Parts: sequence; structure tokens; C-alpha cells
Amino acid sequence: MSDETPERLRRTMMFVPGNNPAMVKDAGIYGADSIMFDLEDAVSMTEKDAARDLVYEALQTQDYGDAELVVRVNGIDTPYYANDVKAMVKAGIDVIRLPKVESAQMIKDLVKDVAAAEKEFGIKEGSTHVMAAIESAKGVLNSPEIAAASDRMIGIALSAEDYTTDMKTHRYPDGAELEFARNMVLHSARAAGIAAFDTVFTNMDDTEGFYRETKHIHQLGFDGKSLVNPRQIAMVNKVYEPTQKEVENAKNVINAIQEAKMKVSGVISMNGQMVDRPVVLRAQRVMMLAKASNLVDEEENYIEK
Amino acid sequence: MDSPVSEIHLRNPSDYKRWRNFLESLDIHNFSDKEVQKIDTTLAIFSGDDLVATGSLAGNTLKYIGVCNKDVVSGSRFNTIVSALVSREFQQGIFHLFVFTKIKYSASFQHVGFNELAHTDDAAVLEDGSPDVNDYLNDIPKIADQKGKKIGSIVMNANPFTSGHRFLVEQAAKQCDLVYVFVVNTDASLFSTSERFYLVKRGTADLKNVIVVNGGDYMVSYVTFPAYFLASSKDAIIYQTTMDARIFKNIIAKGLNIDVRFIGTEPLSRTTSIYNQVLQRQLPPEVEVDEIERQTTDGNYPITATAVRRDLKDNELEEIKKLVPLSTFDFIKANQAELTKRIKEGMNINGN
Amino acid sequence: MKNSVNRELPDDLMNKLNYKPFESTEIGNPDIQRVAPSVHVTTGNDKVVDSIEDVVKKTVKDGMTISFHHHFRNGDFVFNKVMRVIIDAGIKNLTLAPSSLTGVMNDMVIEAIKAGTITNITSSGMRGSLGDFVSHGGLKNPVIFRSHGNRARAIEHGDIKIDVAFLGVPNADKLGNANGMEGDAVFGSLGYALMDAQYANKVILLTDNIVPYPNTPASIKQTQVDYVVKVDKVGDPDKIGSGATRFTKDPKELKIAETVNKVITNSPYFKDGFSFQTGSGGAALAVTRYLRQSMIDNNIKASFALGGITKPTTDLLEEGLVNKVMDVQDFDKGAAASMHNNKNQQEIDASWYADPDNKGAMVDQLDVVILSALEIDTKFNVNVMSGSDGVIRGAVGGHQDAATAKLTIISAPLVRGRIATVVPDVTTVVTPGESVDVLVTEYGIAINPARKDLIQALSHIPGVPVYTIEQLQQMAEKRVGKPEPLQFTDRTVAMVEYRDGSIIDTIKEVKD
Amino acid sequence: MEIKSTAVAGTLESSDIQIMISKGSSDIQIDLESDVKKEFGKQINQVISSTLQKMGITAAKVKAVDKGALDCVIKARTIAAAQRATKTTDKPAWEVL
Repeated sequence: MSDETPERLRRTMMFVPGNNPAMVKDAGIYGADSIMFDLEDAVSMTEKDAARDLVYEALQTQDYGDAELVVRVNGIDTPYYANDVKAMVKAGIDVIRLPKVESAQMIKDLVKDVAAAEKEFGIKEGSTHVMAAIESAKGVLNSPEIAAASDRMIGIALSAEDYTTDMKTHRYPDGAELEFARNMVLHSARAAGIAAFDTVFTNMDDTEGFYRETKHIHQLGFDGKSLVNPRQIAMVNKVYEPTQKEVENAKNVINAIQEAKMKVSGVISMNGQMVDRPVVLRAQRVMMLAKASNLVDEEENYIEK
Repeated sequence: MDSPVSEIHLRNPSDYKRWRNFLESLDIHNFSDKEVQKIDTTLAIFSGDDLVATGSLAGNTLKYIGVCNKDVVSGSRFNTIVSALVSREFQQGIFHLFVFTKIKYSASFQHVGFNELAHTDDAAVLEDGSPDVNDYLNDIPKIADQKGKKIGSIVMNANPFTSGHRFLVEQAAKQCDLVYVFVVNTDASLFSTSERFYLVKRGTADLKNVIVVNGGDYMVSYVTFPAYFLASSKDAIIYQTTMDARIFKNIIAKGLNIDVRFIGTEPLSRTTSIYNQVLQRQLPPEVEVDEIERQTTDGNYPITATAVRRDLKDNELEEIKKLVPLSTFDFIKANQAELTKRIKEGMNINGN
Repeated sequence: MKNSVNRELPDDLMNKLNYKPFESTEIGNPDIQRVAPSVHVTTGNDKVVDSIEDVVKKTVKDGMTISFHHHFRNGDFVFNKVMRVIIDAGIKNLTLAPSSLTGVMNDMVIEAIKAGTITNITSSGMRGSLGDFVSHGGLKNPVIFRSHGNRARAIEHGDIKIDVAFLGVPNADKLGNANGMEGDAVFGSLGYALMDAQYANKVILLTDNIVPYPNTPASIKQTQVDYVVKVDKVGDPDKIGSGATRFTKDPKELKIAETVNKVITNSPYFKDGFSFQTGSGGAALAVTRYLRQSMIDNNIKASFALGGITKPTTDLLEEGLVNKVMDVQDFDKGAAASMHNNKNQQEIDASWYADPDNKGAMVDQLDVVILSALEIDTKFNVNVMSGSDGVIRGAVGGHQDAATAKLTIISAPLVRGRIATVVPDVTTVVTPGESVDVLVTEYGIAINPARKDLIQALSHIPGVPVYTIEQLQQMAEKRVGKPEPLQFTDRTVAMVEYRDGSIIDTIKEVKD
Repeated sequence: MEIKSTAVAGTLESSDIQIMISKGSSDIQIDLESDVKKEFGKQINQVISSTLQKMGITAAKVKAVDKGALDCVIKARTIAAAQRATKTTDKPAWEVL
């Protein structure tokens, strides 16, 4: 089980307006785990074609390092959707994010279109992943099926602006209005074995509120958060940083795995107790976070400050 | 952080007040109803609650552009607001744009792709887009070795084409190898642009060295010289005609190798008379100005298009016959009902 | 001939102007002789005059060297007022030797050049229309660019012999005791102007605010001043400083600033009692903010902050995080006001600040400095003088002087728009790579290979990738492409001195 | 491909380029305004004309106002403007992208 490829970190998904060359070209410098180029809300109706061309060309030429590259295409019911999907598949994007998903069928339709585009442009079959943004009551209630709609699904995200409008409320500092949706989306993601992303926080001047919300969703168990400004990346990463104790525990588990590998039995034990799979997975995740937060050295030992 | 560019509505009193205060703080002060009412769209950028940049569109013209550069990279807001204005025009299919601005901002507009057509000590007029003045000049017919020939020019509204106009063209044609007759393009007269153009063409058809050309946006147009069409102060007329004359000298005359501009003496119209004085001041020495004594009727009245229109209103067809060439007379006769209807519907006949 | 940074220098000009090529940043311990001004003796009872015309008539003659300071920056009214009078008086062949030239002076300088009034210029820098004019060959004799410290040195040596200094001040008494701290147009430290006051043969103060005698504290003293001219207004207070100080919100600048701070705090110099200079500009202010937090977190206090001062730096003084502020100029009202109120903010003159030929200058005691760059090349040479199109648009400022600090950090984006900042060879060498230690960009840092100790200290900072400068140069080129080589004529339009008075580079007339 | 009407793409903001394409007579004529014309003028013109050629446009008048755009941006704006000018926005030029 230690041979399993660990999931990738998805703490931060940074939104980049798809028609803004300055932001598109610099999107790679901030260290976001995922970069989401937006062809939808951030682009006016008259510029949909231009934004698509711009993101396409940028994806061909710009170096975005190790970041997972995501594109939010226009909704399935818009005239831009089909060409958005084709262009982004052709560009070799990692993930297509579909907005306003309300049913598993929408994801299945997307996957069909993605598969067709992969074939048309000679892209490796199955290499384009998808994710769903949940933005309505219906979407929340259907999220378990949506999350499990396809093997290509890597994640599910809550989008609170439209959702709260649909619920006839708006956003409040304490987030009580989002509690049910957050838990639905999160449970759906976990049940389907995919990632869960929390919604954006737009008030850049309210640092305290941003930390409060991020700590809350971290506690709930979200993989990470959608972000509107690169300055939020460091703040999210800080919240997701494991403690020294967590790192040291994880390191012990990893050491036990190493030892077990060398033994014939293959049984992993620590302090005479058997180590089961969830513990191993958590240890791997903590080590991944520790590395990403530069808390450990090359030998994965905690760096004393 | 600056807000995205958004539209504001000047009909909304609080928006208007804020907009006006902001522009006044930037030393922009002409808020006459005539000017403000022409505005189709106003865009703005806010920083927090503060208005920090604005610009407006009136037809194909950018107006009331004001930008505060406090605390930002100089020029970034200007580029954003102009970019948004230009995009708006393009989206409406308006690809040929003008801006009138203080001379100190001319460089900023040139920096975002506008070309200066002319400037005076305090103002500049620039254009952007397509077709531009070079396209305009390229489309005008030329003769072989134009540079070495004597080229004359006349700009007329010809509302309608009279015997006086005809005399002026004849005099010019006699003196020159080629004469361009530019017919004012702006459609704000009793006789429509196409009718005026047709009458000039017909009335000069026998003169082989005369080419009749539409004056486009560059000669006595609503864009460069609104005072020709609207009652205006003397200062406004001088300012606009100076710009008009400079565009003619620097661009039109240069591009077509025009040596002389012929004008008729102007005893009656104040605007035209100021215009003639300005032309005399501005065009030489590059372009000579030849003022030709206006033709009079037998009764010694100057022949003017205004007189023709008055006679038309008064149904004095026989009087008109004395003032215009046959081609014009035939046209008026054939279209008398329509023309009379236009006058009744309120078309001003006393202007130019 | 070539100098040690491999720049070809025109032999004719080098010989004619008696210049040595730049060799090294080391100043050594030479013995030098300073000069002294001539003094016209009076009791000082008739110094106040109303008319610039009269005083110009009495003092300025063809062929003289005149000087101004640039502490009013873009709010300066003095320069244009005085130059107008000088041009109208028909005076010719002047050498203009201001501490620097700001944008508001450009048109007047060009007019004076065209009129033959100004035929030589030495300055810290020039920008805008004047830079363009000079780069296109508008001035016959080459401009001499000098750093602030070097200007002080050149004045003390007599390389710059100021005949008449016109110094605008926000207050003065009738004998010429003056400071920069009170009045309508305050700018704080008079640092650069103090050189002129001390060494010019004739010192003329211009002020809109004559105060009762004796005026204290007196930065400029009555013993130095020949005339006090009363004018309507010496400057526009709103344009002297940047007003309310705002931190940048540009995420790229913030990223660079954060990295700069990490470099500082991970260096061996970040310890109690360290000293630093940050300069102005949004990114520099952001560095100060990050640095403040790190100082609080690590319980470290600085012994002094140096150079051009901003409000965030004087805030550190108020908070007790910095013991002294050594202030040669103030970039905003807050910093200027603070000098008035806080005795630990010491006004220093340009010689004290940075003159290399000294019995010790402040920059020699400096631990950490953050400087900017228009270009930096793979030899770490820095250009702050000419744009990528070869046109003059910058100033040496204190760049060469402060770069002698123990840790010199250049903070600059890898590319600006389509222009690479990190290049194979800078257009103009201003500060030699020898004195530059670390380059910080938004992508990562490069450390001068000569600094093995820093490579050791800075190679494992979390989230700060280390590249070689060649790698950064190639990353930049990959992004923007290779520019066409610039076209210059053979004519030299400017010479850039190193702080010791040798020639580090020249600037040629651009071909368009 | 034939230019049916004048069309524009791109803005005048930093790192962008505004490209206006209209009917031309015989070849591709580019009028470029750029702060980096000296350094990158040839390269910018080359990207514009080769992109247009790949789209089968042989005659066009192009006005480009550059604000420091990278090649990928120039190419993207040229494609967008050309597709708008040829009224083919709905059918992306897959072979050119």
C-alpha cells in the first residue's frame, strides 16, 4: 500500500481571469497548488472567444511549474461551452471545471465531450480530468451522485455566491448559511474519493475573516480553498501547515513502513501495534504538507527553528 | 485596488455631480447642456468609493476623459479607461474614432495608438482606427505627376449648388491643372449629402479637370467643426476653424499636393467669414488662399445658397432659376414637394 | 581603452577630461586635499532682496557653474523661476550642477540648452523629455553622471567648483539660517544641499517664509549665505512627497518584497544592532513592513536606518525597532515631519552619507541595502541609468554608494512587460557587479558566486529557489525573446563616473 | 480567408496588445505602435503576419498597439481579431491555435 501514488496537494486553487494577459502570464510565480484560468464569470460576453484564445496560447508557451492547471469553462447551456472544452482539451489542460453543475448527467455529458475532443485532437485518452462546481440547492442535494459521476472526476467545489443567492440569503461572516452545503459537498467528495474545495473569500482587506474561514474549512476536512488573490496563498498554506508533533509522528509511521518493507512479513507495526491504512495515508499526507511547507529537510526530518 | 471599469449614468443626479466634481478638479470645465447631452456612454473606475478615472463617448468621439494618477503607476488608469472606451466603440461597429483633447494629453493618446491630425497651442485632435486619413487620401483619384502640377481645391457644402459655386469652380479650373471639390460630408442640411454631392457633380460635369470628392470627417465635418452646423461663439468658431485649417494644410493638402485653396468672399455668413479669415491666416505659405469675388445677381445681390433655400420656402421657383445652374434647377423642380416638406418639418434653412 | 568591467571608453574624451578608467570598488587610503570657497566678507545686514533678477545680475556670469538641490522633487518652483531669469538675462555657457534633475525641470533645461545658456551638465540623473533630448544628442558636451556620494567627493576635490548655488528652503531668517522642516513646503532633510551651502562661492537662499532671527535649528548657517531672496512660493507641498504612504498591493511586488525579507533575515547580518537602507518605492515600503514583523518576531533591533527615508522607516524609529535614522533626504511628509519631532532622526549631509574620500562615511558602516535595477547582467553589473532602448531615464542616486554595504540586495522583477531585467550585458554599467551580492526576483534569487558565505547561508530558505544568474537570464530570455541589438552612433552623450571619480561607462547617442 | 469587416481584439492594458484588422489590398500591412518597437518590432510583426498567413489571410491592414505583450498574447489576439474579421468566431481555427 505504500506504493500507492499519494494524492496531490490541492490547498490553493487560484482564480486567474482568462482575458487578462498580465495575470495569465504571471500565474505561475505564486506557488498555488492549482491554477484555475477562468473563461466564465471573469470574462465578459464579448470577450469569450479572445479569452479562450489567450488561455490556449498561454498554456502552450508559459511555464507554470508543478501547478495543476484547471480551466473553468462556460456553462454547458452556453454557446461557448463546446469550443471551450475542445480548445482546452487540445491545449492539454489537466482539469476542466464545469460551473453550475446540478446533476450527474451534466458531468457525464462533459466527460463524453472531453473524450470526443481527446480523440479528435489525438490527446491521450483519459488524460483530461474534470471537476464540478456546485452553485445551487439542487446541486448540493445531488452532490453525492455528481461526485461519483465519472472516473475522470478529481474534485468538487462549492461556489457560495450563486448558492447563497439560490438559497435566498447572502454571505455572513460566520458562514452559518453555508454549513449544510459545505458538509454535503465534503461528504460527497470523501465518499467518492475525490478532493473538496471550499468557496472563495473576496474581501482582501479582512485578513482576520479569511483566516477564520480557512481554519474552519480546514477543520471540517476540505482539501483547500478557491482563491481570488495570490496574496491568499501563503495564508492558506499557513493554516494547512502541520505541527511539529504531527510531522514527527508521521515520520515515525514512514520509518515503520520502511522497516516493514525490509522485513519479510510486510506487516507494519509501531510500538508493537499494527499500523492500519488510514494511519499510513494520514502520515503520507502530513509528510506531503510538511514538505510543501518546507518544514522538513531532504531526509524528511523536521527542521528545528 | 481599483474597481473594474463600470458604466455610470449622468442622468442620475448623484452620479452627475460626482463626475462633474471629479472632472472640475482636473481642470475640465465645459459642462454646457449642448455638450453633455451628446454623451452616449460614460465609463468610470473607482478606487474604494473614489472616482479615479472616467471617459465618455459621443458618437465616434471620446470625450471628458479624466484620470487621477495618485498612488498608481502613471498611465495605467488612462490606458484602462481609454481601452474600455475604444472597445465599446468597436463593439458597436464604430471603428473610426476621434478625440479632442488638451495639447498636453496628445502624447498619451498617441501612446495608445491614436494619430494626431492637428494641434493648436492648447488643443489637439487625434483619430484612431480604420479607415483612417491615409485610407481616405489613398481612395481619392489622382493624376499622373500630381506633384509637378498646379492643384487647386475648394471645400463647399453646396446646399444646394448655385451659380456662385459654379463660378468659383470655373475660376479655379481655369487656373489649375486639377481642382478637387470637396463636398461637406455631414448630413445636417436641407439637401442631403448624397443630393449635394450629386448636384456638384452634375454642375461641374463639363469641367474635365475637376474631381468631386466627399470631404469625409476631415473637412468642415461635424466632428472637427461643429460650429458650422450649430450657432456658436466667436471663440469656438476660431478654435474649430483653426483646427480645421491645420488638418487641411498638414494632411489633406500635403497628401494631395494641393497648392491653392479657392474661397468665395463672404458678405453675409458670420461663421463662414471667420472661417475665411482663419484660412487666410493658417494656410499660407504652404497653401495659397485665393479669394474670389462672389457672383451677384442682376439686381446686385450676392448669389447664396441661403437665398435659394428661402426662395424655395416661399415657392419662388422663378427666382431660384436666376441663382442656380440648370442641373440644380431641374433637381429642385423635380423634388420641390419633398424639399418643401422638409422645410415644413422644421429643417433649418437659415444656417449654412 | 577598456575598464575593468569591460567597457570600451573613448580615448579622446578620457584624455581631454583627464579621466581614469574604473578599476575597482576599493577606495584604499589615499591622502587628498579638499578645497575651500571664496568668501565675500560682510556683517550680513543686507542679505534680503526681493528680486531674483537683481541677485542673478550680481552673481551669475557667462561660463560659471551654478547649482540647485532636488529636495522639492516634482514640487520644485525654484529651479524654473531662477533659470527663467538666467535665460532671459542672456547668460551663456553655464555648467549646471544640481544634486539631481526632476521632471518639472526638464522643459526649462531643454530651453536653456537650446538658448546656449547651459552647455554642460553634471547630475545624479535625468528622466523623461530631458533624458530623451540628451540621448538624441541635444547637448554638445557629454553629461557627467555622479552618485550622491561622488558629487560630495567631487565638490570637496574641486572637480565641481560651484560659483553660485540657488537653494530653495521652506524657511530662513534674514541672515540665512534655514532648515527643511518648517513652512508650507517642507521636505525634511537638506542633506544634498548642505554640500552646496558649504562649498559654493556664492550661496543664495530662496524662501517664501522669512522667520525671526535667529532661526533654529539651522541646517544651513548664516556664515555660508550671501543672499536671501523672498519669493511667492518655493514649492508645491503636494508634489514634494508621495503624500499618504501606500503599500503596494501588486502581488508580484509583494512576492519580491517578501523574498527580499527572507534573504535579509536568513543572512548572517540579521542580528541585534544591524543597520539597513531600503530606499523608496512601493516594493521598498513593503520590504520595510515585512522586515518590521521579522524584527518583532525575532526580538531584533537595528542600530540605524540610512539614506532616503520614508514614513514606514520612521515608524520603526517610533516603535523602538530602530535606534537612529540617519537621514540624507525624506521621501514623504511623514518622514519629514518625523525629523522635526524625533531627535533620533539625524540630518546628514551627502559627504557624511556616502562620500568615499572621507574619514569614514555612513555607507561604510552599512550592513544591508536593498536597491533597484533597470537591468542587471550575468556579471551582476547593474544599470539604473538607461532604458532597454538606450535612452537615459534614471539616476545613479546613492546606488553605487550604498552598494558597498556588506549585503547588497538588488530587488527587481525578472521581466517588465516584454523587457528582460536580467540580461547578458547591461546597457550601461552604473554599479559594478563586484559590489552586488544577491538578486531577488519573483521567480527566485541568484547569489554572486564570489560570496561563498552567502551561498551557504541562503541556499536553503523555504520557498526561495536559488538559481545562477545565468539561469535567471535564460529564464527571462525564454519568456520575452531576444531583443534586436541597440543602435548607437559613435558620439558620447554622457559619462558615468564611479563614486571614486573614475569612468565606469559611457552613454552613446541613440540612433532612431 | 476573406476579411468581411473590420474587427479588433485585445486591450491597451499592460502586457496586452490591441490588434485591429481590416480589409487590405494586396498583402499584409502592419502599422505597429509599441514601446519596445526598437527591440521587438520585427518579432511582433513576424508573429502577426505568420499567424494571419496560417489562417489563410493574405491581404489585410493591421493596426497593432502593443503594451509589452509576449508572443503568445500577440498570437492569441491576432487569432481572435482575425476570426472576428472573417466572421468565423464560432469555428475556431484549430489548425492555427
